[in-house]
Amino acid sequence: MTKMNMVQAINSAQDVMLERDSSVVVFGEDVGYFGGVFNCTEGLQKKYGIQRVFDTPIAEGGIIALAIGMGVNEMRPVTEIQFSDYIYPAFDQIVSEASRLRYRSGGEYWAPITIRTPCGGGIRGGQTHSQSPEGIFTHVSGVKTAMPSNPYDAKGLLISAIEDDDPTIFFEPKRLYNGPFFGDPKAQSQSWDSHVKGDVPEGHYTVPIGKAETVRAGSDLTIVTYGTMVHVSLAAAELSGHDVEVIDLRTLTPLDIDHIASSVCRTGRCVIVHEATKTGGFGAEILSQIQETCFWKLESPIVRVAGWDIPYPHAFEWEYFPGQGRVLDAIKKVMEG
Amino acid sequence: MTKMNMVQAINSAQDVMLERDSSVVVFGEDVGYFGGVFNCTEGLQKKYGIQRVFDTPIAEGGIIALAIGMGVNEMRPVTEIQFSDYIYPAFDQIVSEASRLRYRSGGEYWAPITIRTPCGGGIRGGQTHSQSPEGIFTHVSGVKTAMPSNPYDAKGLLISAIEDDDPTIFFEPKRLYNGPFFGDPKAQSQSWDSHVKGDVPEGHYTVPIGKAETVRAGSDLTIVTYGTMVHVSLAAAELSGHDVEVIDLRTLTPLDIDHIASSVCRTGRCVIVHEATKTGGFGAEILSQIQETCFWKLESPIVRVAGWDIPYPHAFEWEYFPGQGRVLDAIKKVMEG
Amino acid sequence: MVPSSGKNLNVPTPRHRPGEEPEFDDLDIPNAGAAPRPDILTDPKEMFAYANTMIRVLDMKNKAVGEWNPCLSPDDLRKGLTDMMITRIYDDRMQNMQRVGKMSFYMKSRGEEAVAVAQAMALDKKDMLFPSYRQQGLLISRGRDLLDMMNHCLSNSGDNCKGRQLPIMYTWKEGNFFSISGNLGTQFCQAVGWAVASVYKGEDAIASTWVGEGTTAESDFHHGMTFAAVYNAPVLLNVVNNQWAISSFQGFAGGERATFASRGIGYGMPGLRVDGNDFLAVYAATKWAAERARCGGGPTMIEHFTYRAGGHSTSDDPAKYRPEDEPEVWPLGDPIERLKNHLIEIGEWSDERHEQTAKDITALVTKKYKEAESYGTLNSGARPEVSSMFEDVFKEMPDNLRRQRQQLGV
Amino acid sequence: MVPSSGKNLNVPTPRHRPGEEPEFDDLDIPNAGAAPRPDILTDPKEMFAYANTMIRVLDMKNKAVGEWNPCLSPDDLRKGLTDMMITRIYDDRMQNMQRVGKMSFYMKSRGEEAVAVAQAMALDKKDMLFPSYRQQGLLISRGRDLLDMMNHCLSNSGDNCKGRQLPIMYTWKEGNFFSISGNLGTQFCQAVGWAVASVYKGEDAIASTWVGEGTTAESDFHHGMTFAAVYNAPVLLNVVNNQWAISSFQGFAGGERATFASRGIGYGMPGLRVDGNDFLAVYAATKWAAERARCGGGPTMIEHFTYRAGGHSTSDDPAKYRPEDEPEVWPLGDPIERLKNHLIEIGEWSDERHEQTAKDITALVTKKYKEAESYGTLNSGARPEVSSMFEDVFKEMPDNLRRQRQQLGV
Ligand SMILES: Cc1ncc(C[n+]2csc(CCOP(=O)(O)OP(=O)(O)O)c2C)c(N)n1
Ligand SMILES: Cc1ncc(C[n+]2csc(CCOP(=O)(O)OP(=O)(O)O)c2C)c(N)n1
Ligand SMILES: [Mg+2]
Ligand SMILES: [Mg+2]
Repeated sequence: MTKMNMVQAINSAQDVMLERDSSVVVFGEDVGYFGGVFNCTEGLQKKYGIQRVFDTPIAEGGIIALAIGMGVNEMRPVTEIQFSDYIYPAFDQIVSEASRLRYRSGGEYWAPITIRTPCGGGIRGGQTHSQSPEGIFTHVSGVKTAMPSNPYDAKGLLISAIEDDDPTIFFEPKRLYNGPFFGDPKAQSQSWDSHVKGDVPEGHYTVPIGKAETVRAGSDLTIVTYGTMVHVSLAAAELSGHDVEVIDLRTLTPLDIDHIASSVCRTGRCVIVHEATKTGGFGAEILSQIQETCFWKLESPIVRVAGWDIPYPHAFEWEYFPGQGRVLDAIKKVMEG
Repeated sequence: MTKMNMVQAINSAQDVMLERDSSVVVFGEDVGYFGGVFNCTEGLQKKYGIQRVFDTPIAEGGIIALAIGMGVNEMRPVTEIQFSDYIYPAFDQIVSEASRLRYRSGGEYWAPITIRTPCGGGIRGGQTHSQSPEGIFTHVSGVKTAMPSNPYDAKGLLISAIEDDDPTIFFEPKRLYNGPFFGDPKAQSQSWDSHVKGDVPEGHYTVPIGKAETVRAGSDLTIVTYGTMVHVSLAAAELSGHDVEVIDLRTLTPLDIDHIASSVCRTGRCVIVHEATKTGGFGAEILSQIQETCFWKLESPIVRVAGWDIPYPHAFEWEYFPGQGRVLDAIKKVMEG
Repeated sequence: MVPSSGKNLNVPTPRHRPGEEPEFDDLDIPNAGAAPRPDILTDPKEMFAYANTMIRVLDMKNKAVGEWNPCLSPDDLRKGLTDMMITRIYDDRMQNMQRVGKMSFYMKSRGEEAVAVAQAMALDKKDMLFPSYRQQGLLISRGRDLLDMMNHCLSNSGDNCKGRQLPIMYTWKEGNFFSISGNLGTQFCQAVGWAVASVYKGEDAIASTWVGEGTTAESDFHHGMTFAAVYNAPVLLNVVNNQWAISSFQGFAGGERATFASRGIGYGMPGLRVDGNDFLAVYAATKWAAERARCGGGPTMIEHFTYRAGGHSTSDDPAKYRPEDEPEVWPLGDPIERLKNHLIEIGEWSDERHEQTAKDITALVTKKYKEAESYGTLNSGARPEVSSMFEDVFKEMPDNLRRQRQQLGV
Repeated sequence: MVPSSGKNLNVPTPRHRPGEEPEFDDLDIPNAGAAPRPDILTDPKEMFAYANTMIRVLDMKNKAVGEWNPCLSPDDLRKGLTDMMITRIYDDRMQNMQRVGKMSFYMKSRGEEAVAVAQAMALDKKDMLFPSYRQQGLLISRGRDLLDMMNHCLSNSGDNCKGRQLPIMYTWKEGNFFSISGNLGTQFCQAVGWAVASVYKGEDAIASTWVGEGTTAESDFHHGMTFAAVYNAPVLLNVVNNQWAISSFQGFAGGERATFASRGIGYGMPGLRVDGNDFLAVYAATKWAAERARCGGGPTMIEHFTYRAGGHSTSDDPAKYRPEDEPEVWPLGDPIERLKNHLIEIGEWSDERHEQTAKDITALVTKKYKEAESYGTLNSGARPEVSSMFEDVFKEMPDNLRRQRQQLGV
């Protein structure tokens, strides 16, 4: 066990896999010599050589196409899309190709690719360095989506994603890279050192894809959330005066609905929290499945807390960001409702 | 009033707008001399000249970029994406550009573009000529989405979209081009001639964006649906033995939640039907908003009827397609539940 | 805001439309044998001329001439001819079967058979193919059983794609033939990735990929060119310029201003422009590029100058947008006729043998088709298991799909 | 599956890395004045050479020489010089303000000022600009008030973008300056659309757009080139080859194999390669291309060969990936120094005047910045109205946004 922040954990996952499996290669814009704009691949080119960790042209569509072709030829590419706001040029390759290849070829071909991409706001990145586009991909059949909330899960999930024979988009909430974030930009920033999930094994281990985790037990109300909002929700839970259970999804699709449902059916109350814009976000799917499964146990309407239906505005980052206050309001509403 | 099928109605909307407004131009792959692979622009080049109705290179991303640039320069481009399965290469231009331009420029620039695109299955088109990707765009702030279910609405809505100063994606359920379709591929195919919504004024009129329509009144249960599924739902309603209300959304975003909620709060029961894959589809958003608004009036869980979470399989088109049987099952379940 | 009369937008217009007399008199067609054959590792900068000339081997007298003559054995020539004939007869049969409702859709490669067949022969079996939907000749040359191809087109119980794809969107892993995508061009840069992996693995196999000239406008074309250039990937990047993209002529992809082969120049790779209806020229250019790639010389772009003699697909009626007799006046002739005449010219073939071969192929295709129907057609007979439609979305079926399958009751 | 030792994947490597001695001795730099100036309507096919040479006007002795010499008046030259100086001093000031926390981010254009300033001067005010984030010189040359630029960068109550965009992502409709996108390259084909509309409307204005050399790999570059070629749009397609794209050198965009200017060839448009640090050369090439476009000659691609002398942005430390003194040894010098020396050489400027001008500009920038702060900074003082964050998503606010705004209580 070592203390790692999320950048180090993500770096370590790639390191472990490069070491274990010569079919693993790592590439993307600025990931080679430079080690990535967030340092997530720092040192890997030096350690494994320019053949295995390398820079690419600035063409997200080409990066994913290259990865698919390599995947078809028995390799296991790990790609980085520098910001998830820039994943859109690769949309066709992800949706029409990576996600459909196994199906359309009757199982003859597939591409076991991993797409790492930093997401989320809170770093003053403006509307094109803050987006959370996961809800666009959770609607796509054939691709898995994950978003860890801490170093331990990040490493274990990323190793699972790389080892998985299906394509996976691995969203990294960049606001958590250096420490947990509870939603208050003015508060003293924290490091992962003092966090239990900052303890990360140096070697190989996995966190399974498709399994949620209850990160706080409670009996009054269930918060279902993922990524940065896990910490915001935990902080709000603490302040709420209620016995709130918090579930960290970790994997979005396939969704661990059984885990969620068993909690909500028990508490009878639910708040769903994500940073992405509300309309059509993944929260709608979570809400729908809970409604379908737990309807008769629900004691009040499920409430979604999410980003507003607007681009992430640079000057109003904290008015956009669904912080503790908005989560607390929702808890109150659901408890009273 | 003339009898028009949906192709003619769509053609007529463009004709009317080309006639009225010299800033309107129509372009896309094969839309010029040929008149489009579904004939939706037939005769328009001949009538308005090669400068106003023309073919493009095969590059959906380029088509939308061209349209945005023209839109910024005071024109009102109407583009066709040949199949909505091929809209993905234009994803970045639609999401990052058309939808964000007015916002990011503080209102100084905008692009009043319309994107027409045939969607949906039931024509033996296989997985890349059958998709219903609207649920991907309904999550995007800054773009409007519409899907008519009949010639009258198609023409009126398309004129509204063209006249609208915001970008609009106009999904055309291609299975309805020639007649209403009730979900049974073996049944005698019908034409729009005998349908009341096949009566279409020849001149200018609008159907407002953002307004749903109740196409069947009922008191037992509300079906919320759009596109091809309106007809399938109506047929199922007829057979169900219950007094079912059917709402045709027509516009997806902005969603006419007030109209929907007032119905569901009255009936207390709801089924949501769409052809797109279920997980993360627009049905989840509709369900969520109804749950949020009508929770205390709901007498049983809302049920979603949708395509399975798989690509649209060529040989199993009708097993994939959410036909009357699946809608009836849902009605039964909701009535009993 | 009325358009001015003075300046007009340039909207490309093809040379003739229905009702007009088609002619190609001013097409600049270099003589067969005129182009020299450079060393396989020639610097791309010295090869600009190849992008603007046309590599041609078969001359007007049906002789093979010049440096590019690949000097194929009569047996190889006969195999090439026969495979092109199979491709055409197969295509015709399948199109007919679509017309009578046995399948949903079909696309022929009439007039372009030399591209796929000659290239398949010039490549090694281990080389990986990333085609578009109009290179069925690759399968035929590599010996795929027609029965399997038909089963796929019929989406029947024998379809290796399990009924999931449109007809002609073949997959054949055993033959190193990639899964055809319905989305134009997506395979172009994937082929580069495959080739890069081949180098990484220290293997000798190269990749070859194809797009139509219309598809060059898609981003994938640009990505394939860029990534192939940057990593010097061993890959053949083929553009089949058959003059048409559904109803749009090649001017809508930029073909009026420059040859497609000249696109290679800006990426620093050789661009060869080849008479695509000349089996020997296609073969020779492919050999050159393949050898170059295998020797570490990196990618080559090849423009095959040919003509789509049929409709775009069974959904299309070309008489709506081009003169019906345009195919007949196409000045580069028909690839099958030209190779046949060459074989006759060198005394290795005859009209009788040709007739007989055609008959034999027709009989074989008929027999195979009958057999295929016994596995079902789209609308009758056996199909893949319905439950299989939930498989292969992922390697292992997740719970939501298992539940949906149960809901469907299969 | 261990990589073989024999064949290695080609992964481009820059000429030097930190710790190595930078040198550019073998860079092929043609003499100033060497390139002839063709007629503005020359057939692109006759212009291949321009893509591989370099248009240069200012020679080693600070003289303007050759056919491309635009013969600008001393006043114009001084305006160019002054605007480049303003750009640089403004940049430095803003970068400093970012360093002390007054704004979130900044990007300088150091070393590349000639590109934007000379091009703005060579174009008409009515021409529409679709820049990347590194052409702030366009705004300065067109006379935008520095106060407005600063207000934008501070996201304060005076920001015309209402606090929605990162610093440097300017919008200025009045100055025909498009809204900068954070997504690389997206403006390239939009500019073509604008230009096409201009023709359609019968207007005389043309469009000009810019991307960095790294961005040429994006699909938008290809779309811009293709659509401009097909519709013969009156547009200037500029590639600013400043050698670096964050940490990746231009080899990762294909620059090791061919010049970026030569990309034009395959699309049938002229590709001009220009010494981007030579104000006069940039001006002259732009004038040529603009005149061509206005006369119906269609698009021109221009590669500006220059050097990004600073870091990529305030988030970047170039010392991590290139020798710290690489900028100093860049053989094409500094654009401001070169134009200054030319003006001195022709007796129209002096070191003293230069000093004084620099001082005046610094004072102006300081004054403007002080004024700007009175409108607020990112972290203190006035901001745009919070409620405005819900505006302009659509022209009219839909109900869902109205409700969300109410929920936020603004
Ligand atoms: C991304 C995408 N856009 C549009 C289409 C529809 N489409 C199918 S084939 C075709 C024409 C392609 O022409 P070309 O590339 O010249 O190939 P050819 O058919 O001539 O072999 C079009 C537009 C598609 N399949 N995919
Ligand atoms: C679509 C997209 N991908 C990635 C990025 C991240 N990014 C911002 S600037 C940059 C480098 C661009 O280099 P170049 O085009 O050479 O322009 P320069 O910065 O040198 O002016 C990258 C990769 C982005 N903004 N947009
Ligand atoms: Mg073609
Ligand atoms: Mg650069």
